[in-house]
Amino acid sequence: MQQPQPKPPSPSEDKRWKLVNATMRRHGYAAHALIETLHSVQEAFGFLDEIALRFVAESLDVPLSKVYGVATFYHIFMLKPKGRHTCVVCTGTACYIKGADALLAGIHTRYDINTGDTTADARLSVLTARCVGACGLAPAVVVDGDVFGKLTTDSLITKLEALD
Amino acid sequence: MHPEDLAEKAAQFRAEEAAIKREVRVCMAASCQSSGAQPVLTALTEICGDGKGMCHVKGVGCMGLCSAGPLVAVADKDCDLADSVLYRDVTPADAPDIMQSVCGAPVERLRCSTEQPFFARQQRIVLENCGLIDPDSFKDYVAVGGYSALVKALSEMTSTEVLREVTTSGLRGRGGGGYPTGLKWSTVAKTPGAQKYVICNADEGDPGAFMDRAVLESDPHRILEGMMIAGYAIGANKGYVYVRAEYPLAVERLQTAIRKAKGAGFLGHRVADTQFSFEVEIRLGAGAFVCGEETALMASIEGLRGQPRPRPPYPAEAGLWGCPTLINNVETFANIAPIIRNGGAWFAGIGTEKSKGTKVFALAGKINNTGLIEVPMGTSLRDIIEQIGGGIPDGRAFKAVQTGGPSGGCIPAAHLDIGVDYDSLKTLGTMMGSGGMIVMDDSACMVDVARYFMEFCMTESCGKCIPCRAGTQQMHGLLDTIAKGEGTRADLALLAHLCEVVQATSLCGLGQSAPNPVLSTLRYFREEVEAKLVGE
Amino acid sequence: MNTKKITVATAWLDGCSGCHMSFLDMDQRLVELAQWIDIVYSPLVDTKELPKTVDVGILEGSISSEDDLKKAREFRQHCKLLISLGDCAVTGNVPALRNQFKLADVFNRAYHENVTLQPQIPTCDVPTLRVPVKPIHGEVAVDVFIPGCPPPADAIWYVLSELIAGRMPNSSAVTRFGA
Amino acid sequence: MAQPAPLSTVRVVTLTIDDRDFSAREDETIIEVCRENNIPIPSLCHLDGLSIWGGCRLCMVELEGQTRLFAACSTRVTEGMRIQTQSERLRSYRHTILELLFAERHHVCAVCVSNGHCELQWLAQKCGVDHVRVPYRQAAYPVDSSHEMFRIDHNRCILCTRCVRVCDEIEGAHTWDIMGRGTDCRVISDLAQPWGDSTNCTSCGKCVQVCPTGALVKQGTSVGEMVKDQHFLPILARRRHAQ
Repeated sequence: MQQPQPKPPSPSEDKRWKLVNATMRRHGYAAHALIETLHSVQEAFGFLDEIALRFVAESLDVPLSKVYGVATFYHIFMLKPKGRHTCVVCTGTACYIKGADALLAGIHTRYDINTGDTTADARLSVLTARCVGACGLAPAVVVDGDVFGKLTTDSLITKLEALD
Repeated sequence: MHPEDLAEKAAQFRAEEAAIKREVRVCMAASCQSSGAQPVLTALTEICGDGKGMCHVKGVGCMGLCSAGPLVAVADKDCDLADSVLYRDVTPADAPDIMQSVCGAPVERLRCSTEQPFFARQQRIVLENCGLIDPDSFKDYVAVGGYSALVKALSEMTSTEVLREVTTSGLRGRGGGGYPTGLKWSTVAKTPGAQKYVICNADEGDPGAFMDRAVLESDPHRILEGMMIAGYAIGANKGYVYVRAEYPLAVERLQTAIRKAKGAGFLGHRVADTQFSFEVEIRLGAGAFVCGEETALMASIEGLRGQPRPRPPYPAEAGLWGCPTLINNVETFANIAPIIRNGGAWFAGIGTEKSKGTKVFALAGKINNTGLIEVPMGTSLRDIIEQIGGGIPDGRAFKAVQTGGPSGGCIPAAHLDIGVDYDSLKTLGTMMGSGGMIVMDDSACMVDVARYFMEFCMTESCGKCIPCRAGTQQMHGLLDTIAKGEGTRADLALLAHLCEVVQATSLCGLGQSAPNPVLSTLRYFREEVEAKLVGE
Repeated sequence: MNTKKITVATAWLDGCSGCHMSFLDMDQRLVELAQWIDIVYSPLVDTKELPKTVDVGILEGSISSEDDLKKAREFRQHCKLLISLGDCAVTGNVPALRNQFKLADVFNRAYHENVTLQPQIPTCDVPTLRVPVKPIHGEVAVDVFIPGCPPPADAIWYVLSELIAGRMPNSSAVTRFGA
Repeated sequence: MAQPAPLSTVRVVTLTIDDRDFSAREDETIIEVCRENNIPIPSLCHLDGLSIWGGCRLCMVELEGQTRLFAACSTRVTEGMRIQTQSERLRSYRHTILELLFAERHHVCAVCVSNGHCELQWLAQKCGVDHVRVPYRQAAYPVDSSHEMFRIDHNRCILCTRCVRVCDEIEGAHTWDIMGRGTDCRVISDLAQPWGDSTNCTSCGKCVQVCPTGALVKQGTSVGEMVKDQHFLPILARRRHAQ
């Protein structure tokens, strides 16, 4: 009879690890809880760093390469920290037809960053999403979790400038 | 529990609110929320106060006409949307006038006619509770007859009888493929296995589609009810709802629904005091379109990379963790409760010969009334676009409507009179898909649209099989060359050949259908494509 | 039997001339070949101009510079049938390895880092390099491909004999990429 | 994925392949039956002893009465099945798939240590691929020589995942996996770190031997010198499953 793998200690005193541990415990530290666990790491810390990936791999007894393979397969998982604000431009069909490209171009002109990038002052990250489901409001953008619709390049930039 | 007990319960819930005569319903679905529904709800609630016990303000699910949000409906209790006074583009400043109108004359300047074709031409089965009930309220759901189908199935029907009703209904999978639901259920039911699973596919990934989100946000209990009936029919006691992480509101409401259904004894151990037990867990997607494919979705639930595997074996035989598994999409499950309640024959009386019932569509793009509609199968595209959709804005001409998302194609004006069902769309070279309809006006460049969809498929390809991984990339490159006006006739021929190879040899539906937008563009807009070639 | 000999033109673009060496490796068969073909333009002979019409054109090397492109187009225009000879012509091969780098870096490595005496980038009388390096058929239509690095003399012999006999050769029967 | 367990009562079925009659056990896949009978079916991901992957799509065959094609590696034989393995259509598709592979990364055969011993190169010749019609992608990939015995050249990788499967299923180390998605996919060890730094690689070299191309090779080999030896695989696989 094999002994179950002893669970590793949390990487640091940070209280947020408790949330991660709770998720893993809820799933009985089963390997299939990998995606759920990565979700909870990202929710707690904002992104997945090497420490977190190693901790999750060891806790769930999943090979490192498998954890990395899963983390890079799903676009929601970020391996780099995001800026203080995030702006997700929807590139779904309706938004595309109504000019999502122009919004991205506008952001590029103003901040000199492309999709997936963060400004040098770590103030703003720009991402794209495959349809946020607000097609009725196309083109739509999600700024720090709030959806804004029927935007023009100017109204979007004004909104982004107003962030602290 | 017997149906009478539940009916009594429903009556009791209604009695608790018997004094309330009038309701102010604020649409709190994602689209209206993004237009500022929350402050409207707050303002209305503040003014209403206790409403002297006769009137209350509540947040409800999607009313459909997203382009006019935030929407507020004022109605007698238990009246549906068509009989209410509907207000559009409401702001918190309008709150006093609206509250005034509850017992008086309507506020004309905010009025949105419910007699317009957008509302009048719809037939709501899946969306029957959307915009009427509070999605977070278990009582609301039961008061309108919720869970009566489940109780009826558990107490009065054998699993075979449930299977028979679903088969009789003629319901076909609403996720896009159109596979007969009754047949799918029967196959899983027949497959031996101590452990079986029910999965609800809520990984609505088609860009331009938001039907499933609206149902989850507006009427989450209905999905649970449908899944449980399925579980009873096939002999499963565990279900998963696989939801996109991009739909936080849907996830939240589903979680609330699960918690409340459990609390009321309608989910979990011994559902509604019967021998049947059923657990539901939510699994979050993580931004991978390919996970809408059944086998990829199951891999994702198992915590793996969402890569499809060859079929057979089909999920019905060896699905989640190798167990027989039933996968249906949100809208399919949403149709189950009405079918059990009213009988399969009733459902089979709606729609066309081979496509029964209604279909929910998400109208978007260059069309006046963007939003969510539900119409009987067989309704003509012209009706949907010109009547219900209100036509094309800015006086421009209609050019094409794209259905079926990245797996579908564009339909030109010449075919607008066709009745929409699974088979008619297939003959036009596109497909039903999950129900997204993107309307394009004469300013759209069809090569550009084809390139857009190919770019989508290319970035969403999981990378497992070569034709999809490398083929979509090459097709995208060729479309790009053609769109830039640098393509040759040889490039076009190569593109057509790649379409054929990728379609025939790809491992899963994503790759197999990736060429569809190109093929339909070549079929209906070939001249436009050829005009872009070098030396033409 | 045709009394008129088949005219053949050859050129090497961005290649190492190995394919032409392989051509010469046909040894005594060249004498036999001379009964059927006339080489009217080639680095192997002394003609300076490509005749107006040629039956068969053979190109070695990839298209890496403007001169290569010009020559390839010229061949396509003048030759009834065009053959890509060798991996550089067929796939880009070694010359195309530079596609992985920026042109400036390639120059730097070649004319600065690896040079000890008076490093300088030549600018006079050298053709402009193109990005990316392409196989011949990336720019002009090609009729017959003979892969190999270099293709064996037997393969060249086979292809030419088939063409002389009026048949379309299947080079995969005798050679492959990297052969 | 584990090998399908042998059925308790395995029946024998009769079928035709390219209009010739054969009999086979019903738990066999089409490719197994073809290989036993020396009917050539191209495949770059299938390997006897490893789990079914179904990624290269080169083994697609036609089944009578079916419009769609089936992958021979993942389709079991059934009674009365009529299989065509060499139609004009299949030949054309295989040809194109191979071209897509050659265009995807840098398979410069002339300077490859596996030149002359490469399954991709061999198949290209067999299928008559003497040039590639689609444009080369021109994306640069890294070469990792950090391992003391072996080297991985991602430019020559076709993502068949034989290395991933042999490492997981036979060696049990699961050092390898795939990261990313689509054409950005790449074989990785651990957290996409240098192979030489991997903490769980046992340096057994099985991945090198099963690699069909020159992507995984021994250090110190020169052009054409890397010859792969896969005879160990069916033996190890049998013993693993007997355990």
